[in-house]
Amino acid sequence: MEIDPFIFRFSIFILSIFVGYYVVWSVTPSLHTPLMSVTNAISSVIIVGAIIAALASNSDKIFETSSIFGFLAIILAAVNIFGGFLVTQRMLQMYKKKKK
Amino acid sequence: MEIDPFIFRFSIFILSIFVGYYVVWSVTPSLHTPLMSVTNAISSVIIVGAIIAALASNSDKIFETSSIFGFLAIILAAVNIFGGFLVTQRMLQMYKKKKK
Amino acid sequence: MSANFSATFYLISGILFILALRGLSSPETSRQGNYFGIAGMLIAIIVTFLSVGSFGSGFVYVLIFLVIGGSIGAFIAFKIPMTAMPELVAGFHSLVGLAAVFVAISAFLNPEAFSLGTIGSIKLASLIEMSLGAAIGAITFSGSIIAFLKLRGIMSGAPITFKGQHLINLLIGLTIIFLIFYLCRTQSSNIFWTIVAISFLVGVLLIIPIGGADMPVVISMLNSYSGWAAAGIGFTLENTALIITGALVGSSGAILSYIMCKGMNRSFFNVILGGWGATDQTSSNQSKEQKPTKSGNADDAAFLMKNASSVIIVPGYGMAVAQAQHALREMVDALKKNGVKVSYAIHPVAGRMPGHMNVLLAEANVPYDEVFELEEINNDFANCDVAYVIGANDVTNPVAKSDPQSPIYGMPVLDVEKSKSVLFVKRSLSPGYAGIDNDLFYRDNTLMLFADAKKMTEEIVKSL
Amino acid sequence: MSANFSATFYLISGILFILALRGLSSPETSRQGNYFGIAGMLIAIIVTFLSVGSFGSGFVYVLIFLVIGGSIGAFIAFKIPMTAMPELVAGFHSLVGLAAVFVAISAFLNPEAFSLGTIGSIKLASLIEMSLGAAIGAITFSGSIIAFLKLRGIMSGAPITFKGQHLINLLIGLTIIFLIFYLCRTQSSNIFWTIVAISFLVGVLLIIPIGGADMPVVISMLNSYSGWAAAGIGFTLENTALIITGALVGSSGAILSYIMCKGMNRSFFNVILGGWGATDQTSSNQSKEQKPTKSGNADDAAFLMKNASSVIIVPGYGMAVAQAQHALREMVDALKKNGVKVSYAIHPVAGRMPGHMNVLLAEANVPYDEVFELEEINNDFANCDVAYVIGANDVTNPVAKSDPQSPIYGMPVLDVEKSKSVLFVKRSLSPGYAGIDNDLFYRDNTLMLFADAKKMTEEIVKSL
Ligand SMILES: NC(=O)c1ccc[n+]([C@@H]2O[C@H](COP(=O)([O-])OP(=O)(O)OC[C@H]3O[C@@H](n4cnc5c(N)ncnc54)[C@H](OP(=O)(O)O)[C@@H]3O)[C@@H](O)[C@H]2O)c1
Ligand SMILES: NC(=O)c1ccc[n+]([C@@H]2O[C@H](COP(=O)([O-])OP(=O)(O)OC[C@H]3O[C@@H](n4cnc5c(N)ncnc54)[C@H](OP(=O)(O)O)[C@@H]3O)[C@@H](O)[C@H]2O)c1
Repeated sequence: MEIDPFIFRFSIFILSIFVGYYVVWSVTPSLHTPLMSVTNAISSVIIVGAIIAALASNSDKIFETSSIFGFLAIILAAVNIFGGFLVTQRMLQMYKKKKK
Repeated sequence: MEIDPFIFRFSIFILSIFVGYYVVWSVTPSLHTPLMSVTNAISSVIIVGAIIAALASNSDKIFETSSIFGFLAIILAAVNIFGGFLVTQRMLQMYKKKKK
Repeated sequence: MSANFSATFYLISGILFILALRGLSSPETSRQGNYFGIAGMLIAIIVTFLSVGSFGSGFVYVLIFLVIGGSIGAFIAFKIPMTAMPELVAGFHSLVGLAAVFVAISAFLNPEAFSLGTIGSIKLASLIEMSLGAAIGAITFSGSIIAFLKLRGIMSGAPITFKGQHLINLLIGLTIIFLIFYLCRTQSSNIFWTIVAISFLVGVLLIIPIGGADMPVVISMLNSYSGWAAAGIGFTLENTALIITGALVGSSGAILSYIMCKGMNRSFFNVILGGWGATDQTSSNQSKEQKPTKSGNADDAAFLMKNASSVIIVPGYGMAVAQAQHALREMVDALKKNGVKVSYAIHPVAGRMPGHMNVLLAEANVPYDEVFELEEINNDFANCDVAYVIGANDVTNPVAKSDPQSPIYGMPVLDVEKSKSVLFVKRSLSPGYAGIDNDLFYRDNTLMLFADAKKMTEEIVKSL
Repeated sequence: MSANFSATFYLISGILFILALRGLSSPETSRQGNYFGIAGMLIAIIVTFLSVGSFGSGFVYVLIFLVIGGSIGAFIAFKIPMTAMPELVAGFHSLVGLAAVFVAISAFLNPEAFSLGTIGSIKLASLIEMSLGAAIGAITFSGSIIAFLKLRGIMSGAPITFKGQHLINLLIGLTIIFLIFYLCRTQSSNIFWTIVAISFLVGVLLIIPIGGADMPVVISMLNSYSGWAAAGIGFTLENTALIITGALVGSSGAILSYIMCKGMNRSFFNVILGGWGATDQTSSNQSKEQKPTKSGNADDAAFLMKNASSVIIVPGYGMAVAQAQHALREMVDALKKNGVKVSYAIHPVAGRMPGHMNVLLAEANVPYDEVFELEEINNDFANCDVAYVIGANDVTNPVAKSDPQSPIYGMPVLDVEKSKSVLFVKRSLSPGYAGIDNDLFYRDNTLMLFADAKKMTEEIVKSL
């Protein structure tokens, strides 16, 4: 009577789509540009895969073909994470200053 | 490395709360009364537990203490299911007739 | 049937319930939403049958009981007048609570059936979930019964208070927690039964001090609680449909309570601890100091409205009591024939439950593009000739805007006083739900029409 | 670290991402939302470190590369001018795509690390997910690069079309599907590399026929795709955070594309198949038949506005091009000192990306209670003395209301023509994004101010 974890993950996926749908529609139109940059930033959570790839070499060598791709992916994702969150922060900061 | 199914269920629970929050706020105020009756109807999905309880007697007897409670719960839940959905339907029907 | 298969279908049924609520975001999609809900329920029931898998005589009995319960439910659903919705919801609600108690009892008596262990050695987590489920279910049951009785008028709506009430409730609450703890250690069935019994008592004690008029908030709160209880039982039964539904119902009840409390500008605790209800009687006596009012009859009202170019109707609880919605619709039709522009203004907490007025107007076939919410229409009173206030009181009370001492201060109200003249249809000068006097009755541009809302409206129709 | 532990934290990080988007529902909560996002990312990274659990020299390199990438990102984030947001998003976007490709490649080369089987016998489901992830990632990468180049002006914005384009794309698409199928049978690495290579090509081919101005829709679409790809990789890695995030990003991109298409009253397919972009050039020539216009200079404009009692500013893409937002703010300040009531009207698709104008005005410190959306302000034009249209064109074009033949027919537009006089600041009579002539230029109550938006605005400030 064990349930396949895939079904749970699928449930999570479906519910997340509902949440995404509602949460994005509730974003005020004037913040649509920050929305684009912040979704860009959070989509770099793919770095999780990159770290696993980088640290899991079969041999003793740190750099082998597969892990090099991991390290490259880390750089790319890191650019996005820092760039995305910081540029969003910069934009949102401007929305703050206006209130006076 | 097996993940406890409870964690998945908990994830589903949390995401459902988000979905519930958004989906209920998006209900138009003029339909708040049907909302009350329909949530009442769907909460009788507890009938699932009632059916299991009614059909799972240990002995050959169909009616023993535990299953009797199950059967009683079935009646109560059934009143709710039919009553809840039908009264909601009746109300919503009225919202339709208006459009002319 | 495999566990994967049923898990998938329980997920589908949960999703269908979500879609059912989603449909209510507009009247057009709402009926489709209800069908989704029905489909979700059907799927959940069928899948449960298939996964239990025994189609013997027990199965036949299940069907029989389903049909019995279903017929009763259907009968009630068709017979109930729309004005009785608040008590209907309360009544139905008590049934869900009792069903939850019964399922918990059954699980306690026969844990193997739910794979929760064996009698005398039920899994700890399940035992906690099950006793909590039973307790919350029992509170929901007896609380809803009291709410039902108060709303139905079988029991007096007046709050029943005695000294040390809150202390006693607190003590009983602690006792329940202690007993659950003890139950986990001993697995004794006596303790389990005691928990159930005491919980029934708590439900009664919690609700009797709350005034009859506060019942809608209470119902919504109990609704929310029962949702969380259902989710808890969903964890015990490892059932996705129950978990999703529980969370939906839990959110829904909480949000509706919040909306009601905000609409009344009161805190939730204030309602639950019996704040306002208790002052109902006294203040209604205080307000009886005689100030001059202008009162009129149906002919005056008909004359005023016939010659108006725009009229705004403000319905309130009194319209529901008098069942005046059909007469009102006739009156509006007559006015429209005379070329008068008529619209309806609905305050978020007019009546006794959220959306109460909307359902009644819908029943009387009022097109919903003539019905406006507070924010949409409040500015229009200034340009309107006559405001016809039928059975509403608190939702028009300007004291909410002017007097910080008033219990309803800060609650948004309809600015009826801004219209050229105001007609108030009510039976007396007695206050409404909040128990406070309404300054508008004594204004120059107000004409009081003392009568039952339905009778007065019918007379106006005749005079038109 | 146990699987349960990390699963719990990945859930938390997913929830934090939800809260990050939720924060954007109002400017007040938006910064807090961003912190939630950062916290979610931090948790995801730390939990991954802990669950891999090897803190050797590899770990040090990971940190080094993180810092390198982070510094580059931070540098870009601080240096980029706000007007370059569209291309920045496109550029960042290509990086996410490429990162997804790299992760997929790495998983293919070293499946054990992800427990997906061994080289040559990777689990079927994983193989499909991984090759789809790589393909979508590659398309995202090269597509975003083209979008970036077009937006940046490095590559001509003109659509590059050739005969049989759609057919070729279709064939290549089918080839990829066939190759994935073949890969599943043979597990050959050559085929995997071929898939990746062809996908890069597809990204280029798909985007070059789309006009530069349509890039925002394309970016949003690619954003959505990459979300679904991330969710797919989430299933492969059995990672809740990735699944939740993928669904969020997927929804977000899809909804924004939808909003943009609806704002332009075009279908999504019309955009993707290069509908409008292709007609840009031709129609701009057609419209050059000389009709009389009234044109003025800065002094005329200053005079008009100084003597107005209310002015509505309508910014558009030209303001972004000219970076005129700061000058505009100065102008408005000067007007306000003269007692003129000024507000800003923002069309949902003014500029080149959703919310584009809002960010620019925010940058120039315009208080957001002076900025109104189309529905809020459209009725106010009738009571307004001067509409100052700065670099906007299509969003004011009345042809959308009158001519069913027009490509923008049905798109909601700002009713600037209803104001007493209209000032149009643009460099020429050439059309905007939609490539159609604007009838307003030739109206009696229109005064054209031919100049760069920034220069003109600065001159007006001087004259005030
Ligand atoms: N809607 C909700 O969700 C909700 C929930 C909880 C509490 N509440 C509260 O309920 C109140 C609703 O305000 P409201 O203005 O609708 O009602 P109200 O303030 O309670 O006033 C109702 C009025 O109707 C009159 N009335 C009663 N029966 C009548 C009849 N047969 N014919 C004519 N008039 C009749 C009563 O005056 P007479 O006795 O003189 O006739 C009374 O003053 C608010 O205070 C709100 O906070 C609402
Ligand atoms: N916002 C979005 O999400 C989005 C996405 C995709 C597409 N679009 C489309 O973009 C268009 C936006 O409309 P819009 O009214 O903002 O812009 P527009 O219709 O594209 O017009 C922009 C105008 O600005 C003028 N301009 C350019 N540079 C200038 C400068 N330096 N100084 C002064 N004027 C300058 C141009 O005329 P001159 O060359 O004569 O100066 C041009 O007519 C809509 O058609 C919309 O459908 C928007």
